[in-house]
Amino acid sequence: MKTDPKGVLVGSHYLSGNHACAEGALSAGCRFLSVYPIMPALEVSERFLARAKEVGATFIQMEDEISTLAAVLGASWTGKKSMTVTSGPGLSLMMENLGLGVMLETPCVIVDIQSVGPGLGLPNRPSQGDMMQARWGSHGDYEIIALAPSSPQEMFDFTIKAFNLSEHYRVPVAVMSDEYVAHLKEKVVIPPANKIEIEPRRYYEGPKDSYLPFKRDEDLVPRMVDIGEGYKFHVTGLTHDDRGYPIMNEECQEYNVHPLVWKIRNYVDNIIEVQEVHVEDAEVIIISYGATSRAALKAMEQARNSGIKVGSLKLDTVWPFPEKRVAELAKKVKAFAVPEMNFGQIVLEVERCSYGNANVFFVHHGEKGVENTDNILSAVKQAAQQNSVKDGIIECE
Amino acid sequence: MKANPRDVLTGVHYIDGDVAAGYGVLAAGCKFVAGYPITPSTEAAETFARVAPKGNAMFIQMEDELASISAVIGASFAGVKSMTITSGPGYTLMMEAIGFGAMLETPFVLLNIQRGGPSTGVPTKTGQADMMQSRWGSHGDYEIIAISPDSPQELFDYTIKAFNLAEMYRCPVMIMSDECVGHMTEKVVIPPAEEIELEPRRLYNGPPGEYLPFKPDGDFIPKMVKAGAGYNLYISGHVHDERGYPVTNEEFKSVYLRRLVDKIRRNKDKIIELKEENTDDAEVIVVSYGISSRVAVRGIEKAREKGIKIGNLRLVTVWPFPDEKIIDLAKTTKAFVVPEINYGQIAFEVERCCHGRANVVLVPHSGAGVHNPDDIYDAIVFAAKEKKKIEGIVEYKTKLEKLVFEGGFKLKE
Amino acid sequence: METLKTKKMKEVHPMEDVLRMNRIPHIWCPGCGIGLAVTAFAAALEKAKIDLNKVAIVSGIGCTGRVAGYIKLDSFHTTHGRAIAFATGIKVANPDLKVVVFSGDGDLISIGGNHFIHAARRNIDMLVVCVNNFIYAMTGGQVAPTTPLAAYATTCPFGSVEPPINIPYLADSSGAVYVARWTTLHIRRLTNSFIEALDKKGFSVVEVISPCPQYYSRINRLGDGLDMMKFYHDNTEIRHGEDTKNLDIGFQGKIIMGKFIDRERPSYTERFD
Amino acid sequence: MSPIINAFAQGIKKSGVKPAEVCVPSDIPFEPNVVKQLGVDYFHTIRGRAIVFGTGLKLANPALKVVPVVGDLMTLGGNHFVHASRRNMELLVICVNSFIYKKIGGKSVPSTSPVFSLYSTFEEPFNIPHLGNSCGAIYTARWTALHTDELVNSIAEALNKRGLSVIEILAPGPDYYTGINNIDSNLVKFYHKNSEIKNNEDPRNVGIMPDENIVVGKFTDKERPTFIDVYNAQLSKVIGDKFTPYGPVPTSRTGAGLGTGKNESGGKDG
Repeated sequence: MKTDPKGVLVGSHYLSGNHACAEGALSAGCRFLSVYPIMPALEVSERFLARAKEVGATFIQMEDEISTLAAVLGASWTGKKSMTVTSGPGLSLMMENLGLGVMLETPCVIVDIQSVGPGLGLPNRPSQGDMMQARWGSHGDYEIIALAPSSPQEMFDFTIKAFNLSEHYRVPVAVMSDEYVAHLKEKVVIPPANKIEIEPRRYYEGPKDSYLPFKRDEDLVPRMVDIGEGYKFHVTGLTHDDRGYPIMNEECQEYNVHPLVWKIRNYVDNIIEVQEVHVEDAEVIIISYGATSRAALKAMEQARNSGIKVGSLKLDTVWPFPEKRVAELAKKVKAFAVPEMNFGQIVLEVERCSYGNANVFFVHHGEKGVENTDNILSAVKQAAQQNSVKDGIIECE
Repeated sequence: MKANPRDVLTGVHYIDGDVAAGYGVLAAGCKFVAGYPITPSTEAAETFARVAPKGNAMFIQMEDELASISAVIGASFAGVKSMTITSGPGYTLMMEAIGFGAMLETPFVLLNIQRGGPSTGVPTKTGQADMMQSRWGSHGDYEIIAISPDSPQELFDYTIKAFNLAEMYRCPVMIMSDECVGHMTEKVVIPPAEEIELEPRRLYNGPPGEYLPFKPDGDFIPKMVKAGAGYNLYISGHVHDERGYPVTNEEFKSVYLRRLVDKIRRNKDKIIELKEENTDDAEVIVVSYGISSRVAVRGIEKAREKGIKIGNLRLVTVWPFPDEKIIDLAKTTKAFVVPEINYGQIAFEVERCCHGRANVVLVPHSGAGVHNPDDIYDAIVFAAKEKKKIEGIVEYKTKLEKLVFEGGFKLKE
Repeated sequence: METLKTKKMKEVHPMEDVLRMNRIPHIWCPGCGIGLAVTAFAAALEKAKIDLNKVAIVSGIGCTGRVAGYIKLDSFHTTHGRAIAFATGIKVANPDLKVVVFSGDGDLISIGGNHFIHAARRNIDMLVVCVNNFIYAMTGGQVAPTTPLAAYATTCPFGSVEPPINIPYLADSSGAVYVARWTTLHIRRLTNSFIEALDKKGFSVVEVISPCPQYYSRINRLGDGLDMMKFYHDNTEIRHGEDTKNLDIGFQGKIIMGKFIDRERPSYTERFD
Repeated sequence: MSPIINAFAQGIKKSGVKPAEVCVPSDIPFEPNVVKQLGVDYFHTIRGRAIVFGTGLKLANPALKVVPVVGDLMTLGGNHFVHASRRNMELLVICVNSFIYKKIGGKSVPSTSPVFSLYSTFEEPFNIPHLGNSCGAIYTARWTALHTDELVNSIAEALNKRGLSVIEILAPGPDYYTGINNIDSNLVKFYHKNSEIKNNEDPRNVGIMPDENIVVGKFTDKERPTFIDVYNAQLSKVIGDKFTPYGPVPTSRTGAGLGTGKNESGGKDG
């Protein structure tokens, strides 16, 4: 399905990541934004609000982040594509309703502009400290999808992609950006509406009496209807059966929750997208995502110029984690270097998936500027010289 | 420091885990508990509310979990040991403040009686699916300590230990119990007060002018003072320097933040407590925690009867994760069997530390119940027989899964 | 004389159109008042001239939180305290819908208190039904922000030490346009209040005082559901238009009921346009 | 120094309270040197939780004077305000209100380009004294940041009240986290000019309306037992002599104790 041209600001623009994100949302057909103001995600809502009237979108500023996501879930059930934007502290508050979104299998998009945490941290500095939180932050077992854009153009593209994935798999999708990309201004090309493919909502089309809100299709995703169409359905955050009625026993828990995990885990190949450069002959591969990939690619070039065979694996999709690809590459290379703007999160996943076949070097990135390549370069050099595989992650100072 | 006899209900009791935890809180010298009702943890709060006046302690039921945990952090800075009690959804609401507590290096304890999730899930039945959340649930980078007791007696003992760890390392300590242990009634022996060792707060005694609230001692941990004692404290949830003043300089950011993770990572050996049995020459090792470790015993015994060399590693401390221990064991054993009441959380950690040397078999469970010990036994047998190395976690298909998803099953209400 | 012929009749529940009969029996204890509140609400839905396809009902967690599951509308059982926030999303995203929030005192006023006061301030067009049974019943009888002073509950084993909140006063001071209070004994008046409030544009609050024989009454030795009904009969007084600051409820004290507020304010969606 | 901080410092001095006993949990960043000058203990908490952080401080050590200074009282922390007022927790809540009103006294406010006006334009703000009063606060007042003397008096007076006091300070600024440090001087002058003092006015009439002047003044000043008072009274009634009262015994027990009709009804009448 092609998108509604009303929200598409066709052309070539010079936009910040945040503004590109708002444009991406509008282009994807998002018509409901609920926010609570927080640095450094403000500009997304400003842009969205400025364009809301002409596009016919709705905007609300709620009293806190708990209610913003609750409102987004409510709005999504009315048939509107819905989104919220926040940063670390807000994401922490959203975790409860993220769980509800997973349980009600409600399509929605959460954009997290990561800044330094924990606590109040540093609201105006970039970080990648919420990556594990996006996957594990709510109680109970579930799977979600998380994308990590590395440029304003990707902020635009990935926001659209996030909406598509969330409609297809009926799961909240997180766009894990960071303060650097959010405030970075670059050229963003917005294609015409007929070039933007969007995933329509998976509506139920059968007799009203036989609608079961959690009856799963072949691919384990149930179908939706809108509020107000006369289906009179019931949904609950409690463990439920196909009718959406709560049943409190372990059989139902298995029946309800296991497919929530399967509907993502069984389709990882369709979901995951990575960008690979020079991996064929690489001795060392830099695995990166988000803003860090910008430095990673530069470091790769520099290393290649000095004769080290370095490749790059950029994770567009961070969750679900590309386990298979990393495991395959681990057998071919000496080492992975993982630069992150945190004290080691995704690097743990890389360690897990390399099965002792390659060394894993962790690079604490970003202190000397996000686009600075010194740390990565020295890690890569160290990695290329290391011939035996060591236990555990090797942290580069 | 010994416990105050006034706070210790010495004797032999026949009580459930929640009540034992409530008694443990009092015995640990905790003077402030803020909570909010949530099944299945409420009994612990109720117990403490009943005994609090005895220890001249305060229990307050706040308006929500966000309030409870913030009040607990506040109380800790006022100089008393404090804790909160909750379960899944409440725990999730506390996430922002847990990161804040870690940032401020606040000693406090959090008891999470886990239940079936996600979202509202199954409030009255058990689960172990908040384990990764306890480590990663708040934004930003931090480290916490998590303990997983498996009996009412341990809920009493480890509640006291949790307070000791919190005071020693100045960080949030989570007691990650579950509904089964919380509602299990067993004999609990409470020793006399003089046998209960408590860690006093690390107080600064020098002159106010020289006090730096975040200047670490040799072991990475700074000393505290009580609020209102004339130290003119400046405590900020922002990234801060030794004085507590906000830092905006990128260079210093990691210097001050790194200590938050390093103080736990570098003291790992002192923190971690494991219970090991026959792991030296085992071909298969069961790695478990909390209620699952008790269920596993049956499967382990059965396997042993069948002549399988089976080891048992029980994680009393789940976080920080005993990386080195698993790395060592992976070198000598064929496989790990990890039973947990979720679809794989700690199993990922075990897989990570195996470095491809041993297979990892996950015995999952949906929650709302515990494993069938036969599943664990079957998984052990499978792991013992399997000769090749398998990449990735082998998810064992449990009897429950087969029942629900294979052939004409109808849900009963 | 003609003999009476037995006619074969199909048993039909009179409220089958608005209740999910396949979920009955409900979970509430004998003597609980929530069922009565639901009956009154179901009657109001049938009597009010509204398109039932266009009504959504949202509940939070707790005994009253289960109401959404029994009413045959588009119904949502959400997280604890977030019913109003969820409903705000529905209403703002699709203003054509009528949204009802049906939940308990702990859910709406304690953990959800912030959403309550803010939705009232914004005057989001919705009907909030707050069933007040003075206690957290689902979790086994803990003190609620409505528990009268000195009444017992499990987390205040020595009697409640917190003055209770006056829900109509809070709603009034936050900007609600319609505020009423009834007990579950006053079904006819309650039903009429529901009909009126469903018709009202803006944030409307109907507080329903309900007995909880299993916890509140048992812990405080107040007898069973019927005893509480007798108590309501003897100790209530209707005072329409009473100043909301006079509506505190003491332990086994007099309950003043009626419609207290009925005013006009522009609603959020009107302001937004 | 910001006029609010200045008034706070003078208020503490005037009240006779030792600054060292004052704890200020706040979601507004204070400059370190400001805290030094004030001589108080300062806690920069997460957004909206200053009041509950303060509740913890107060209950753990009832001897402290706890003054939560909140910037976003009416958003994230609204519920905590409601319930702290209900409990009559002994706190002085200073609410720095940086809401930008569109119109005051029938006149449009001078144009500003603050970040948050964007959102505020179509929402109606809270009447904070009324909300506080309705939930049981024992002292409510509102001043603009330029009502210096009145503000100092209010702070001094409220610091010696036993119970929840709230002082709303109108301090329009670019956003509500830095509002206290960064007041828009044109705007605050406009607010000050278009305000009138009406002490003891019924709080329900002091909502800030587009066509009326801003009403400032002290609106509520009553007595009601605090949370700890009621706790001690109730528990000694039930437990008897074995009960050790919690916290230091207050020197002047005004209205503490149970059994009067007023207490049972929450004693909320202004």
